[in-house]
Amino acid sequence: MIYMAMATGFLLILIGFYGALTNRNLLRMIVAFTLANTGVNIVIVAIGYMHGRTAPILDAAVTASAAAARIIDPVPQALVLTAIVIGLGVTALMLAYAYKLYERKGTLDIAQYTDLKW
Amino acid sequence: MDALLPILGGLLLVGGAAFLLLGGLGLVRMPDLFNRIQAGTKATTLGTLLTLSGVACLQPAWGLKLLLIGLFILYTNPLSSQVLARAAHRAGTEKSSKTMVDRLAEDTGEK
Amino acid sequence: MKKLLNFLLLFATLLLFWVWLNGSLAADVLIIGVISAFIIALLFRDSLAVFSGLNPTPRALGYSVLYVFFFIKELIKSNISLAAIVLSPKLPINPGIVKVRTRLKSPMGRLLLANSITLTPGTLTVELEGEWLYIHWVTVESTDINAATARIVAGFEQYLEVMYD
Amino acid sequence: MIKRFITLLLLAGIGAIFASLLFTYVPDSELNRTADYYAGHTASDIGAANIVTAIIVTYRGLDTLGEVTVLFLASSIVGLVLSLGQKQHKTQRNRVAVGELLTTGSRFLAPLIMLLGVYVFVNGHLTPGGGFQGGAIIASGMLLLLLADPLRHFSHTLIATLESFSGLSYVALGVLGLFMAGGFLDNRILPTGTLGELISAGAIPLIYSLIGLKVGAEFSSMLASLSETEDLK
Amino acid sequence: MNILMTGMSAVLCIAMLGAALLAIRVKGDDSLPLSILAAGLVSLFASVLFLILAAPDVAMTEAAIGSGLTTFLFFFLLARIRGTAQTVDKNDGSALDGRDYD
Amino acid sequence: MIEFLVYVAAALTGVAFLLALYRFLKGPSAADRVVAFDALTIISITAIVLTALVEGRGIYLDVALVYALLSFLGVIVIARYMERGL
Repeated sequence: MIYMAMATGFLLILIGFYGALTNRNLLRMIVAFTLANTGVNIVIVAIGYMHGRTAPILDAAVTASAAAARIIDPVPQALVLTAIVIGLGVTALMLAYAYKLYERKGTLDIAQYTDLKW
Repeated sequence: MDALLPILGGLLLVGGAAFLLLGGLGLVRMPDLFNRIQAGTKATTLGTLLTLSGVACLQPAWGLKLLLIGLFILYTNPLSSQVLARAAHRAGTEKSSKTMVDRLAEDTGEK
Repeated sequence: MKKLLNFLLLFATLLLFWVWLNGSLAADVLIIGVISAFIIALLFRDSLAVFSGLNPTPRALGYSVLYVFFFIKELIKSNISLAAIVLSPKLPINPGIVKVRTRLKSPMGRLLLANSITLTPGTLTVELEGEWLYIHWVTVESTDINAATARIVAGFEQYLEVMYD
Repeated sequence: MIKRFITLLLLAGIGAIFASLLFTYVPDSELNRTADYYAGHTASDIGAANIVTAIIVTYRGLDTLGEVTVLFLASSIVGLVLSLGQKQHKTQRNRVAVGELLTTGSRFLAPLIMLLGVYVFVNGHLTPGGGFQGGAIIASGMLLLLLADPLRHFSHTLIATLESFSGLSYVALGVLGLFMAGGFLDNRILPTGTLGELISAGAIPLIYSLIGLKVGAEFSSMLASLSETEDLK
Repeated sequence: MNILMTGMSAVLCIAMLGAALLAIRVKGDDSLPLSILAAGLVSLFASVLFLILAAPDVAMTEAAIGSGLTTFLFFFLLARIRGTAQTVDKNDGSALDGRDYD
Repeated sequence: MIEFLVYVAAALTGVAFLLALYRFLKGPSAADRVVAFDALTIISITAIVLTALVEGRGIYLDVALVYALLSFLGVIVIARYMERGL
């Protein structure tokens, strides 16, 4: 299960890169970025998973004394939580810039953005 | 009684999953959008409700929260389907050739 | 006066929702629930609650219970008829959008009517406009307004009419 | 053509690295030292049942402060960039009218969604969820209001006030921890209480509620500024 | 019960890869909203996968933020770019057509 | 016995999931994909509840509640986008 999830995550990163590198539409590139972002998150969470253990939340099912033997690693989860929230901030910024570029140029095709070419 | 409840729960689970399957089948087989919405909404709503009640039979302590999820789905699922149907109709989505009457299109002056 | 009543209804609904979510009646849960429900009810004064517009008579309460049972019956019936349609190889459908009339005035009652119609045999509310409901029907039995109204709306309306005025 | 070739070559290289990572990976069977410390000490030191929350709010509290700052910057830059060069006069926006069903439904559902958000961030130390999720749910409730009435204008002053108030209180609570407990953002300025009760885990519910309000205000302002931007032709 | 979880995650992984490929490969008139929708679906499945990997906190974050708010932001931007100022012709086939934005 | 029934239920849900996914990938119109999206979300709620049942953790149910909310909002956003009301 871990290997499957991890392979999916890696493949998602590759698909995201491929999409970002081959598409010329700005919004499609941003979509591809979010895909790669999801892939990275899946890989990190899969690294934290341990076979036969359960979520790091103490309740009637997992008591505090038995915690160390029953829960999975909570650190990657905290990391990924942060990553997802920041991912939204980055996506929102990219979208705002895409809107401005479209307003200026009237197109989303990056082949038309030739200001820095000479 | 105590032995009967889990069996009932398991049967409800299977029944709910069967209705979900019917919903999926309807989604694939129905000819046009509105019929698909019908299949998608009704079957998945009842299927999920049955699944939730099955789980409630297996784990009675979760009953309250499961009931809340069920009520939420019961309220939101038809609502979103109606809004989608209205939008699709306004956008002029293709209707199946079997459609015999469309009063809404007549009244809004389309076609 | 009416505003105050609406506020209190909303507050009660929110508090009920809170206690239900938490699944406990401990003092700390209640205190935080009262505070947050009060603030949210204050912010959404013109909002609706399930009970707003509900007639406070015993008869309406009885009809609400009957309505729930009627609704569950119709839901199961609708799924069985849908299953029959989906599983038969010939797909016996005869779809169309018909127009029916409703007498209900209260917003909550109209919404519940539309939702109930969507979940009952072969019908889907497409548009609600004034007193007219436009309904997509998988197997159209009648295109006449009155006949279709009697067939689709009447069953729920007799309950909802008593519950909401 | 050559570009496509380079792309594929690059992807093949990255894919090879990923494959080697995947095939040499051996899952742990024991918790590592950090995780073991967190697992053993959270319940007694912090008093939070959700260990992820304990890490985010207390053990790694400073990181979360940074994260909230980044979000704040993102939302203000989005607002700034979108408002640059916008004509101030209100052009009439002929958007399709909202159906009655959606209006009624959203009037009913929006308060419940808000309360669900409050539930998620108040219970952050007991159940899955917390400030960020609760804030996102509150912003979704705002989105529902926006959908039901596209021309509604949220009071940006109210959102900004709420945002700065919760941000300031968050930092103030952190500084309070410096004086009354072990360090910046220490949650033990309040008694830790019994594990599993709603009012427990010291200041964690308070801090997470402030984070939730702040994040909700930030996301709402992002959505509102995107919604109020004029359409391009 | 372990087989159940493994099978469930296998189905989810396949679905995720399918939706991701759709998101970057879809061509045609109404391709942009579709690829956004497909990316939202990938996030949605990822969130169920997180739950199976015993990370409910991450699952909830991904559902509320990754799948919810990101998709909403994309659609808001798309609606701004599409331009509703032109007369809305109800009969123009599909409203999700891409004719006037790229 | 119970375990067997849970397996059967999960298998049926999986088939339903794949059918809805087929509709999503196939189309043909965008609205069809949205309907499939809605159905997939609802089926995911069942998957979450089954996961909670198998793992025996009641706290997972909160995630299902958030899902029920999101399926509704997502469909409404797309519907409003389609009818040019966003």
